[in-house]
Amino acid sequence: MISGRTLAQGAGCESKMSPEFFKAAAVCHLSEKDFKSLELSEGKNVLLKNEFGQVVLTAKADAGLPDSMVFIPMGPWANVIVGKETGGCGTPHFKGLEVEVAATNSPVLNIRELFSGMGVSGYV
Amino acid sequence: MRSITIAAKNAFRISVEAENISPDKLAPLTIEQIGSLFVWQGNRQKKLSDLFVVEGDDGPATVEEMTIRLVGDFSQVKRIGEGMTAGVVEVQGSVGMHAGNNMLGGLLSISGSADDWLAREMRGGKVVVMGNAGNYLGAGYRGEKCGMRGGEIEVRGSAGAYLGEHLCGGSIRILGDAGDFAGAVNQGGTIFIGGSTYLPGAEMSKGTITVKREAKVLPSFLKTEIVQIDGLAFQKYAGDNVDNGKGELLVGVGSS
Amino acid sequence: MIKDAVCSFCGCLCDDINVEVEGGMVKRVRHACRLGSSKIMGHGRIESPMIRKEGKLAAASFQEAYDRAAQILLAAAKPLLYGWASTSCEAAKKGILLAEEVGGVLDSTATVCHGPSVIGIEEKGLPGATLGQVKNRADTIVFWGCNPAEAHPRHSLRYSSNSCGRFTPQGREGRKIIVVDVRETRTAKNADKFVRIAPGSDYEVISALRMLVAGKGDVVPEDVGGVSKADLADIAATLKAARFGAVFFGLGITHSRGRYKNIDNALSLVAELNSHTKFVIMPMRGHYNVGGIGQVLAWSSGYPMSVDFTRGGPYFNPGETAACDLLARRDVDAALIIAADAVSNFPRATAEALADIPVIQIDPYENPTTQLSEVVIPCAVVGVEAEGTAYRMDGLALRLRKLVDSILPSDEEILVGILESVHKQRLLRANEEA
Amino acid sequence: MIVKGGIVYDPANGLYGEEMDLFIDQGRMVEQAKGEEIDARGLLVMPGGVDAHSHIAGKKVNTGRIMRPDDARQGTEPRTAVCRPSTGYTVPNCYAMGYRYARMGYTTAFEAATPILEARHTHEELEEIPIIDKGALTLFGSNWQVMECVRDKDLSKLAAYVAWGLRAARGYGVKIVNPGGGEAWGFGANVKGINDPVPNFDVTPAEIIMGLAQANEMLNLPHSIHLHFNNVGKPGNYTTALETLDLLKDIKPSRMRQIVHVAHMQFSAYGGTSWRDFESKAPVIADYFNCHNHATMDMGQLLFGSATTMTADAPLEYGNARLTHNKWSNHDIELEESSGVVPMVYFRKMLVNAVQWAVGLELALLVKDPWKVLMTTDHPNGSPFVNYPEVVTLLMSKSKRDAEMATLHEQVPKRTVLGGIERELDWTDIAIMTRAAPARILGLEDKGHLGPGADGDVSIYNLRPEEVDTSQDHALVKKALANAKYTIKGGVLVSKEGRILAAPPGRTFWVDAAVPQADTDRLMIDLEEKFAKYYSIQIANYAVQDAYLPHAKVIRAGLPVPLQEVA
Repeated sequence: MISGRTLAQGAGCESKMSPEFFKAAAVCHLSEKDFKSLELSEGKNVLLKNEFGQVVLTAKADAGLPDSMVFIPMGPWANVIVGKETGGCGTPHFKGLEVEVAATNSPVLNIRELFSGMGVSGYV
Repeated sequence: MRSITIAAKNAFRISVEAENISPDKLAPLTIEQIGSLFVWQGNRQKKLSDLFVVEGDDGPATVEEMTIRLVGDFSQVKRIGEGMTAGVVEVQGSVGMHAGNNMLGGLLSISGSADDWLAREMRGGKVVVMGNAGNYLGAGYRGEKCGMRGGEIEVRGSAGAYLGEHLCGGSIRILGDAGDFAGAVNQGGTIFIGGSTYLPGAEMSKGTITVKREAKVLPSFLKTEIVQIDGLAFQKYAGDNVDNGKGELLVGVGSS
Repeated sequence: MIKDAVCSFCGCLCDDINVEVEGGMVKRVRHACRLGSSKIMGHGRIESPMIRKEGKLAAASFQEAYDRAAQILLAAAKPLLYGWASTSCEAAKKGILLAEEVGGVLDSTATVCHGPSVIGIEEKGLPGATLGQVKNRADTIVFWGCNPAEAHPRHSLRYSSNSCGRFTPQGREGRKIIVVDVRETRTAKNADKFVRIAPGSDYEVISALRMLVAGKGDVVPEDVGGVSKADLADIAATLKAARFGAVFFGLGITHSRGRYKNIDNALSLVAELNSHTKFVIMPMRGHYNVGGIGQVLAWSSGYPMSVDFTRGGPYFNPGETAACDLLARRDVDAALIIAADAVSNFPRATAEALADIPVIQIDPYENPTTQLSEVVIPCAVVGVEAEGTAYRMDGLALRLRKLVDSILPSDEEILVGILESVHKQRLLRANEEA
Repeated sequence: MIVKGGIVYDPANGLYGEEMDLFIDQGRMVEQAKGEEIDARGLLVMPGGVDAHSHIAGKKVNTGRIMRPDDARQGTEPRTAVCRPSTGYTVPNCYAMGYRYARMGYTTAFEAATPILEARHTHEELEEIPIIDKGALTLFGSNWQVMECVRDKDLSKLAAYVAWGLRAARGYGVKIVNPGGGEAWGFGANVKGINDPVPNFDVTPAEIIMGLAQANEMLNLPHSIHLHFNNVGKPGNYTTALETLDLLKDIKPSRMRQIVHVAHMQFSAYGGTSWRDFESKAPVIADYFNCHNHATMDMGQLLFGSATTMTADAPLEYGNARLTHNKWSNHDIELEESSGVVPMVYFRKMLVNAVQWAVGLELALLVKDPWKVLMTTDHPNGSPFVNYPEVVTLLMSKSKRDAEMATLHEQVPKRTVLGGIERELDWTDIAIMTRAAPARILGLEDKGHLGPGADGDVSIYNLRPEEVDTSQDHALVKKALANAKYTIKGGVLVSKEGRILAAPPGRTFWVDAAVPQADTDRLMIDLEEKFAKYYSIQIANYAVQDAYLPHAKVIRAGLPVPLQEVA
């Protein structure tokens, strides 16, 4: 998995709560072959899973991607499956992560739902 | 001999910087004086006795005679044994970042694991870790040309990335694996890795790196001959040729 | 009509933006890209300061918010002051002062983008140039792990591939564009040559290129990072044949395996190319002033990011003092997040640490960080509603203009408000103790 | 404020060690005043030090910081009630610069090289340097507009551009670095001498230097051109120095000062054909200065240990980096300049370094008139400015020089004449070379002296000039100079025995030169075209806004108006 910037994600990155940002960032790009082999179609979702977490995203075919690679626009959805380890130099591994991909019927969480489990907890 | 024990009163959430905990600093002091040395926790300067219980033989003593035993959770306590020239620091458990940095002599032994930057810029003495070591073991500080210059490090477990970066001397022995870029910019030190590693010896100009199991080798290393060491076969490489380096990289052949 | 305004979106800092203002509102934006227009036109804003009461954010006055923020910072043994990439240098200066005053750690969003580039530069230095130098001279441009077509839409027209200058009158036609990436991006589609490398192989590919450029190709194996030796030799020859070459690099290389070592190696490649021709290299900075916070922090503290002021004297060590390190280790007990959305942009587990500590947010816009903040302070948008200085991706300082008025204070004013409250509360406490 | 009973060295006013009281009122020296008394009885008193050539602010200084965390950590001092934190040795943070100059008794320092395009950055940093007064010289030597005016022999347009550029940069004077070389470096080349044409521009370095020197005098600027020669740092470059100096000898100065100030002469006084037969040519250079009066120089002394080289001479830095295999930063500035930064360590046992060390001292000792030689280290190129006391003591003590010589590479006596120089400078010489002369050379009328009306900048050292034997007690002298007993800046006691007591902001000087509107109009046609076609920013966003100089002091110059200062 790699995460990175896209034009639409960039345009929405200062309005994170908007539906535009949701549309722009809660997606997962797959190679055309992978897209087919998972029997996906426009609007279908995929579940991405690794040791750090799991997230459901809208699947999108992307001719520019090689097989066995997924691309997710940088942002809160991608970050669910990024680990906290900084490898000694301060920056988490946002790219080059192993992830399992499967088609799913589960819905994509919107940004509020995504963080609903992460409310303010009991610090003093 | 003088032996003292410093026990952490609790596990620290905010890390503690305790460069005063070294034989050189403690040897000339009484137990009471030791308790009133400063340590830092975040922006709070505290007395050592606020966070730790100090017990043992009263001082003073020479640095060589000094043994400091650390018990309790020291995994968030940094800079233990910084700049020590002699004596012994024995950590019973794990230790925080920068333990033994700028160490010149003596023995630092850690029964658990060590966090990043252990023995940074070490010049002499010995460090032994029974568990694992973090990133930048025996490395230099950011932007410096030289890391460890002398002394000996042994890690029974594995080490993190950038092991011995900018190594200028001394020897490092890892029984387990090492992370990415072990021995980068090695300028004359010796590294032995019992397990595997990834892209060792990048930009090395001198020194030797031996990897017993597997290593992804850079395309700028020249494959030379197969050599036998203690009955095992190693593929020898010369490099790093990007900088016309004269380093030696040995990677085990077929051992598993 | 305001002419030649500076866009405060990305590190390009386009300064040819014309803005029509009517009745105190932006009516139309000309010359800006979609990213910049959207920002200058304005959109959903936080309207009032808020303080969390009984678990819910409730409206409060600015003074109440400053006082609560100061109280949180003063109570902390290790507060983190994070963000700074989308605000002015003037705000950064006050932020650094605040970090010194409260004994905190100040870090910028560079920590999750070009932080590794900074460490690489510490190893090798940065052979760079202003963007105009590239525009006027470059006949060969390499985009490595970056995708300006999406992240910096006007870069190519104003400064790189398609720009025209004194020695480059033909623009795109007179240039060779090479894109190195793991996927075929929009930028790659417009290149003369797209080099697809295997993920995480940047370092090896660069080492191979260094060998080939130096005429030591005999050592290089037939395949490096999924690229054939013949292909690499071809690229090396193109680089050497350039009259003026420029390498732009992005997160594709800083975020991948190898991190700062990738940059370190690329810097060496460029340095070595200068033995044959002229070559420069520069990072494609994302947020419009992520360069500026680095500059201000460097001249103020000696270090460009991740500066720990807890002991009074600055200390720097990304991997230890960077925001993600501290949060991952839960080694902070309060946070001020300004001009950044840490909760969205950090790995989930890192962001979760913010939920455990009191957070102060200063931002014009609501975002996930707002949801777990204790204090929320809305501000004017720099470059639209407030003046200030920003540094372009090539290190050039420009003055951002104020285009319309806002009833909200600027980041700088808010930080001054918090600083004053810190002084006030400290004095009060000293008096009580006396 | 009254400074009581000091032994005052104020050579500009003919005072060479006289016991007297000094009076300061409202920041200026006056005939009589009341107020706080500073006890200076029997102690060495001089005007505040003036550094006319130092790299203290701007992009390349900050680049030095960013690429050198290893340097930053060496000078860490925590913040205090008065001070912001300090870091760094060769590339200190802004605060440390102000505090460290003030501790040494210095109250003024000029940044030696700023491209117009990046002047905003320079002023951001200058403003952040506390206590001392500052200014920045503006780079013109590889500028397209300059070269085109020179090519077209349009001197009045050139003068209009210099005036416009100084105003845009809020700059103080005309700096020329490796003229033409910065442009050539745009395609990775360099110019090899003053008559080597600049590629694509049909001008030579000699023509650029002459044009700018003439424009400088047309504009009646307070400072002369400030020149970093071609071929700096190369064996055999003394001939370039002599050729260049000779070029300028017949220009008429518009004011009572030099026609050219030579930056860091040490780096341009080399003989030999390679590093192998490298040797000092300081005696030849000194001889030229002794026989001519149109040029002044600063030493650019090199000291052993750590340095960070930084200069607009970018090809030189590339050479340095390749030679020492060190990290290298380069920064080209579109249409204007190039620059580079390389960390460096100078070694006693390395023959080239040891000869360089001797060359600087030879120059200062062989030039007879101290008004022609400024004491500098070209901070941080030769050494950081905190080592000025080391340089001063070397100049004052033959025995110290001999002791140092004994530790150097054995070939040094064969390559230099330093061992045979008996001269030991006295306090008058030092007061001239560190105060009076830099102020006069820069054209700062209120600096470098203690006469009525001068700035209330006074340094008082814990030394009794009538008792101390500077020749023998050099260790004592060095210690006293490192931390002035008192430093007074603008009438405020800012430092006492190394402790900073107050850190008021300093001022920034810049020169606003008037030119005929018709020339500016002709110029603007060229500039508008350049911005439309070549610059990467708009002309409207180019000039430094006043917001960046909240403590500006403007000095008026130019054609129609007489020289006058306004606050």
